[in-house]
Amino acid sequence: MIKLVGLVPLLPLIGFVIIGLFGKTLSKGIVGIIGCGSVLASFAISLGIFFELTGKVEKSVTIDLFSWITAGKLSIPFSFLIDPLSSLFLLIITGVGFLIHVYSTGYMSHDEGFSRFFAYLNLFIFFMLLLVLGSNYLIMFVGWEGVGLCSYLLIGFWFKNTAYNNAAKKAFIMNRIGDLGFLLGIILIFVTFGSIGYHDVFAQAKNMATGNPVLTAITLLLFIGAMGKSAQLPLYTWLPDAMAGPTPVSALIHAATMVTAGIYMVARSNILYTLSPIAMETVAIIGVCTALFAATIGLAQNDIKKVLAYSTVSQLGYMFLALGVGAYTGAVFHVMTHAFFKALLFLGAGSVIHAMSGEQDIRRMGGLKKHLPITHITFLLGTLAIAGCPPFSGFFSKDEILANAFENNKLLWFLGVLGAAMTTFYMFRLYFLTFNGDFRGTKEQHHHLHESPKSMTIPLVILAILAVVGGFVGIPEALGGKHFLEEFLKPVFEDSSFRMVHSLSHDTEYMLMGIAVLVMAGSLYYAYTVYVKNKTLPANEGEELTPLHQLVYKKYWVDELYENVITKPLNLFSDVLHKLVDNQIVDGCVNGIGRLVTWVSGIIRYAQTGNIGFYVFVMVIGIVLILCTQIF
Amino acid sequence: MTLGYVIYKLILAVIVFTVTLLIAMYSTYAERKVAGFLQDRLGPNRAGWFGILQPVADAVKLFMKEEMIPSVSNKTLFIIAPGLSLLTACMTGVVIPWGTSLTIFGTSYSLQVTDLNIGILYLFGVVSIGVYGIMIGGWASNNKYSLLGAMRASSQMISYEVAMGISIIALIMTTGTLSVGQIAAQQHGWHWNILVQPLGCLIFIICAFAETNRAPFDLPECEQELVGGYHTEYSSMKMGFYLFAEYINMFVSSAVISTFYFGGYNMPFIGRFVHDGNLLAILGVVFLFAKIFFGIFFFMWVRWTIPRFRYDQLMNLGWKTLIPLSILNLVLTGAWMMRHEIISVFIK
Amino acid sequence: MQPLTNRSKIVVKKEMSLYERIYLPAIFSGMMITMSHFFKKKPTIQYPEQTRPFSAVYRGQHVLKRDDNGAERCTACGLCAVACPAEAITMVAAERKRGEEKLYREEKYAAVYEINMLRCIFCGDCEDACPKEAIFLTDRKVDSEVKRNLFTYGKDILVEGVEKDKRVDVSKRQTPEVLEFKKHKEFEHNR
Amino acid sequence: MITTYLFYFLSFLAIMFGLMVVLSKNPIHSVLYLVLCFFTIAGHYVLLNAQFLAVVHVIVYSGAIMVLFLFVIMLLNLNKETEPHKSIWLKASAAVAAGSLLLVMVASLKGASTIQSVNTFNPNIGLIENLGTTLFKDFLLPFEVSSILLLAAMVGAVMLGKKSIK
Amino acid sequence: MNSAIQVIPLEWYLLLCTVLFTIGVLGVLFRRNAIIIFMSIELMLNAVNLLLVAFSSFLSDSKGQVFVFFIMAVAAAEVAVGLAILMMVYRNTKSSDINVLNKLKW
Repeated sequence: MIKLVGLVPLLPLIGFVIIGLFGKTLSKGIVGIIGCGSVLASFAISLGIFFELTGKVEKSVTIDLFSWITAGKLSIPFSFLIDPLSSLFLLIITGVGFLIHVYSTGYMSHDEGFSRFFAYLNLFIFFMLLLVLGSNYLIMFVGWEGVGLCSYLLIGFWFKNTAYNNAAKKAFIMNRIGDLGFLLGIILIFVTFGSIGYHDVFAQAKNMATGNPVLTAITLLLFIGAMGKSAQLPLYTWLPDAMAGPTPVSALIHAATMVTAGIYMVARSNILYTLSPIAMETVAIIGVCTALFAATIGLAQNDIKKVLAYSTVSQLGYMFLALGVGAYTGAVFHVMTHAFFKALLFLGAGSVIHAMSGEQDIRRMGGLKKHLPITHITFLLGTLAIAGCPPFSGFFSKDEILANAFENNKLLWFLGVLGAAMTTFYMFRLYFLTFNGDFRGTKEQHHHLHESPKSMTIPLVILAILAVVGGFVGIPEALGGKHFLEEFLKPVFEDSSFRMVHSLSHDTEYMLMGIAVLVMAGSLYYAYTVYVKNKTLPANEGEELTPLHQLVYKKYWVDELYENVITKPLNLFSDVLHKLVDNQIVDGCVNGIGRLVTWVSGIIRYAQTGNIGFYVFVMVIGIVLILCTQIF
Repeated sequence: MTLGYVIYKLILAVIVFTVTLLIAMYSTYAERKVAGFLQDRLGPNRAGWFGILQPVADAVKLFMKEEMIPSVSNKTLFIIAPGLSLLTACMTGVVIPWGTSLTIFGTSYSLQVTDLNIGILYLFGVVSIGVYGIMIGGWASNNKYSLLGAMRASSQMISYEVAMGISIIALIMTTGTLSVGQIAAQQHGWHWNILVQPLGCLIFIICAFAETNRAPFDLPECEQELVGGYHTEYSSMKMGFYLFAEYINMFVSSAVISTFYFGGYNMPFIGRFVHDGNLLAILGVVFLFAKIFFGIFFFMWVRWTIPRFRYDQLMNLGWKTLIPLSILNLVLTGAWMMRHEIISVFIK
Repeated sequence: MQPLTNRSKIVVKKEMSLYERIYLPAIFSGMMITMSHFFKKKPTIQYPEQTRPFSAVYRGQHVLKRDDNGAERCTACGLCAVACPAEAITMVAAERKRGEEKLYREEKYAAVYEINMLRCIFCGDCEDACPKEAIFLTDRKVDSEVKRNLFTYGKDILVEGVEKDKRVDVSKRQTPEVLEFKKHKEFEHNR
Repeated sequence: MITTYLFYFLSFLAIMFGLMVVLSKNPIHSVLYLVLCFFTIAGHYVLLNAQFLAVVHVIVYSGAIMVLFLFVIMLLNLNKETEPHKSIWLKASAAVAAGSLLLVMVASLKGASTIQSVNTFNPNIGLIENLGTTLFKDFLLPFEVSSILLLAAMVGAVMLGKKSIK
Repeated sequence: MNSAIQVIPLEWYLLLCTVLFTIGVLGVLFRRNAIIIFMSIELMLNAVNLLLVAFSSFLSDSKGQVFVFFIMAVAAAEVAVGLAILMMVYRNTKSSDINVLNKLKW
């Protein structure tokens, strides 16, 4: 199966080419079949690769497809690296991707851009697979940029709406800032190690001293890239705006796969990070700050997708926290469980929006329990999972992260728990406001309420099952489980393992779990009191808010800050450059030369008669003369 | 180069020429017969047994007709043109392998007048200069209908030559030779090229129709709009030359199509029953002619079934359909030949 | 407009499907149609050797009948000329002389009786108009000629011979029903 | 022997037809003479054992390029009457210029050293296998570049030939 | 039948090609009809082609013939564009006389 790895990204690419070229002439059914089928086939192959890899002793296989770039010293093969980490990501991407494809056939069925949507989705899957499969940083970068492009295309999918286009542009430009860091990091890696293949780089890095400043620089630059892609503070503002895209896109790209590329990258470069403690600390601090910061914003949002978006930012912060404290397995574990329950939540939200004919404001919902039973159950399961309720998947992964954080730094742990409490609160706030109570929308909406079609509910159910049981691959030893995932991923993080000493006693772990569950339960109860018992509703637009609430509701005015501090001075500066330097100095030189030539040629042009015969005649005479000089 | 060799080649050439003319002659008869049958009529059946002498009667009629040369025409070119047409039509027969070789008194005599190693290119070259006869004739008549017909003929032939050439290139890629004799020899048994190149064969046949100016591509001479097109002003035997050239072209086209795509003189399974070389060669000639006759019949069958194209449709078909298709065929052929290399890139 | 038959098909200009745009299947089915005609029995009749049976009411060259005694029936009343829509019939009447009773049945007869066969449309109105049962259309064909004036048939061609074997049989056109019908003078037609 | 005579014959025809191209009044005749001239040159190619090139020459020049010329001349309906004439003085000066060019070139030939390598005669270099190998091995890049040239020419011709350019 | 290079000295080919080339030049100078001038240029190209083939045969080097190949490609491209230009010129000036095309001055 591993031999067929070339097909994994190729199939979605073929799907993209077919749908992209002939999409308009094909029927929606065929487009859906091609779109889903190519991803399903990739999933099947990925599954085969996964099982073949588990059975193998050698856990890292490099497949050379062809020689790609050869210039001077630089020789970059186009090759794929199959190891536990990439095979796990393959499964997540193709598996969740397939479910979301199926979901999209239902969700987008009435959209005129149906085939375009599927072409983009397939292209996205292709680039994402390239990102995780590449055996060097350049292929990863190609995939990285490719998914950025697809993200841009899909956020601005309904391009007739200017606001959506602006959101797409924002996402694109913010990502570019991060990508610049990433690119510089790659260049620095090449300069330092003379290669950008993972194998060479890590082998050389292993022998470097801890705290090497070059490594710190590299890791920090790479982390800037990760900040952009994975929406960390301060480059997170694009992700909430990215919710402008269709909901499956939010689920696939902006929750389950693309935003975890940063985690993947850091996890992939774990050796480099392990060897630079400063970078590790930066990652951890930024991670926990993002987790808290986004969670506070999430408390006050009223748009169902915005809440989930901030929740995603927050959860990504958790993952970075995990990376920062050296719990790479925990981060990957959380990536996996998060992919399940966040995709589930987004798709559930999509189902709700579908039922509400496009309404996204939770103040207009409520009482949907009766009308959308399947969505309701699955959404509840997803909420429990993200809240960290045992034994749902989120509990295990979050617990592992928190345990590692506790081990590393008590303050980080405390902030993490605080974030978890807020997560529970806002998620249940969302759940209660949406599904409990009375319906608050208009009459037409009420009349229109219906459960979504099979193609949408089946993925929901599958994802719900995964969200429930997904955590069992990583039951910690304290609970008598065997951490399968850790075993599986061990070869990847082998070299960094000296940082990951498990010194926590089982008692401490029990205590931590207990605290987490207690906090979760308390938060849940508080949310229940506020939104179910007291039936409090979020304030409507224009109502007076408390200053703190206002601060959170307005997302700390970060967007406005960026606008005033960065964008406006930059515009001013460019204006000055344009008016002074470009118009006066550069144009002056160019125009001066032009005027000089005009003046000279004005004199010379009288030699031209315009009679072609004359020219030919002169030419022949010239040839004769030249030949004469040759002979004599 | 012995004298005997020269005589043998001369005899062969003369036989080919005679047979070509004979078949062209009887093609006129066959055309009328086929047209009649397809239209629930009987066709000519008065001159001789089943009208078998009809071509002779036609020839006599054409010879007896009054010869007219328009006073405003360019007389030299007017007279040369039909001859040129007939000449180019007859020139193609020399590279077609009519059979394997006969062994008489221990000497082997090939049934191909000459096996050029660039036979296909020779065919192509002769076909490409075939347009001069029509163009010169149309221009020399100094008649607007003739000129229009000539222009149509030339642009049509140039357009369809491209698709024809590209489809032939795909054939050359699979056969790996430019020699017509070798192509015919390669197709022994069931190895007919149509099985390898079905799309190329289709394109070639369509282009052959266009190159011979046969319906549904007979725009250069369509009777309704152009009153006969390039031969409006021609009468008597000069007119006959043009008609003859058309039928010879049809015969040669059928022969070429049979040789290129339908196995030429080969017939599957015949090697099991017949072992005598000479008999086999003669049978080969018979088979080839059977195929050719079917080809000629097919030409007629199409003519009396399918209505004529409009001129823009003709150009659209040539440039927008056949040329892309033939390029696709070329690419597919190349991809098929390189399939192992391509697959090995993705599957290690 | 109401369709005359339900076989008519309304032409719809719609986008052709891919299958239709390939054309080859359509061409192939067309070729099959012509091929099926190739093997059909040909309806051709080899004319001079074979002839088609005429219908009973075929209207060919006219004949001027004589009665059983061999006298011409025509009295040159001119009704046929009046009835003729193509104005193909002309005649000159003459009085029967004594001694000519054998030749002409009544006192008046046509001295000249000419039908221009190029004008005649073989409608048969003349035989309907004739009160004397003198003119009939027969199943004989009008021969081709090379000069126009030869198509003006005079009495020499039109009148049947006296001899038994030269008589033209018109019993098919002079059926008892027709005779019976003609007796009824109250009909406008027969007046 | 026969080759020598053929060479003389073909050379004579080539020069004669070439002159007729220049001298004939009617453009159509010019085109037809040029076609004949090209046939004689194809004959020369055959004499030089370049059969493949000879056939390609016939296909490309006689079969395509000259047909295009003929086509254009017919389309523009150019004939003897519309033919522009040059003044006799200009013609004379043209003849003198061309004559002097011939003179100078022949004079330069006189000084050139002659090639004596008949003994390395290889009748196979004109074969298609040989040419193909050279073309696709040594001249692969120029070959590909020429395809771009042809594409550019095609696009250019289509653009120029359009009825109206807006 | 011998090949030409065994019996004909190369000088004859040089001479023949020179003469053909000069005829082409003469045509360009002599005529005012743009199409005839164009044809004269084709004649010059063919003179060079013939010379290249002659050299190729005499030196037993197939590169010369490959060059002829390229010249043919260039000639085809040139004719396509050139004739299109001539058509445009004719359409605009109703003449194929090159002396009409004297707008390209000052």
